[in-house]
Amino acid sequence: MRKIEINVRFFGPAREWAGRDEMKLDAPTAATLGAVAGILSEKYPRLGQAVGIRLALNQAFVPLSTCVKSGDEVAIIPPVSGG
Amino acid sequence: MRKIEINVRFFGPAREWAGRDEMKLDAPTAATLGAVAGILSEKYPRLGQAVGIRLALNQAFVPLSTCVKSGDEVAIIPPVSGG
Amino acid sequence: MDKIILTRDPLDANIASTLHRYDAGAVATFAGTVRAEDACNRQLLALDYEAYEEMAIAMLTNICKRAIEQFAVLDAIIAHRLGRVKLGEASIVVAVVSAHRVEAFDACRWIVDQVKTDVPIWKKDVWSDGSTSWVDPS
Amino acid sequence: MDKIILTRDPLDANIASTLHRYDAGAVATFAGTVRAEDACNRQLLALDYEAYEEMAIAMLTNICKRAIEQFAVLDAIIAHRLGRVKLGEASIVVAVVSAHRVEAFDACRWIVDQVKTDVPIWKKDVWSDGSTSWVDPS
Repeated sequence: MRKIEINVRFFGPAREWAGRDEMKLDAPTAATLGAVAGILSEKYPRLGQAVGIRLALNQAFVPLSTCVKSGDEVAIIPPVSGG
Repeated sequence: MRKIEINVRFFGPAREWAGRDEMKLDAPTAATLGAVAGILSEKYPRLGQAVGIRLALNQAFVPLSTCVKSGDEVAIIPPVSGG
Repeated sequence: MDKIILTRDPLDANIASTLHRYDAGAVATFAGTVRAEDACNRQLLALDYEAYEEMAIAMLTNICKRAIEQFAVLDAIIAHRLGRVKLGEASIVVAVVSAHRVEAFDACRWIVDQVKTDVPIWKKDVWSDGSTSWVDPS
Repeated sequence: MDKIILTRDPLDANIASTLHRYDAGAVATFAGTVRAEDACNRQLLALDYEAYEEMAIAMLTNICKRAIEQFAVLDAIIAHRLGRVKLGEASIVVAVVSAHRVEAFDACRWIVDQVKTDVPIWKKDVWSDGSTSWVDPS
């Protein structure tokens, strides 16, 4: 089975839950954003337990059913606290 | 009949209606603020025709039935337009 | 630093910096500026402000005090300009500091409304053809 | 002058001066400042801010644009600080200019609310005992 490689970035508390700022992640071809969320939740249990996390794809919020492709940037967005 | 002397000040458009900034005015002893308004309206017809004028006595808005005494300051306050 | 300012000098838009407090989380500031206007082939150049100064200061002081009480804010400052105020310049600056933002906005807005409707200050339009006219507050 | 600012330098509270326009009659400005807090015998010293910068700038730009359209104001500017922001310093400054005051206040308040609820920026409390903790946005 062919794979794609995406870039994952972790922000705010998610950086600490994952123990990193960013990573390359292998995913199955035609994986959805939701599937990526599943892979990351398993890989980082603390991230899997967090409430209110959103995933951004290439700096935009999109449906979890959106397919990701090689080179895409997926960002883990915990509840924001700016201002 | 004894008289009292009060100081009258005109502000904003009232300065132009009266043609002056201030004046000394003789009034009957125990005249009310309302009576002063009457005297001034007769003396300055344009002032008498103006809408929304208030009178302040010694820098405060008080009932027109308040008695004035010698040395009091009566101010003619047309509708304000600050800000 | 005085909390009530009536002055013929240009106003400091950053007046809130004089209210620096460590218990403040929010600062709302309003500036009213002289806006360009055209009427009958003449342009507005400036506004001329005058006040019943002693009474205006007493009333502004009272508005400030009531705002602090009613909105439970930490502090407030009101500055109003007198004399000629040119296009683009500020005629009024109000700043409110509070713990949180909602009260700061509410109190700032209330103060501006009070000043405009109640305080003995008057303004006159100064037009490019040399004429002047009292501003109708209605 | 940029209308959207994300910076590690101290913010200019008088940011509205960069929006100088002759058709403006009102300028509403909000500054959010780091407020003293005590918890369990430790004091708050500062907040550490971080952002998903590229996305934050895109979202702030969009918020600015929507505010101008929805509230029919003339212009708006949003500045947010990143990195360590000490007690009393501003973490956010928003300024809106408009013809009249009501829209300026409404748009300014709306922008601040949007930034706080939607833009990918996070802050961490920095305490006097050396500990830090992410701020719970709820």
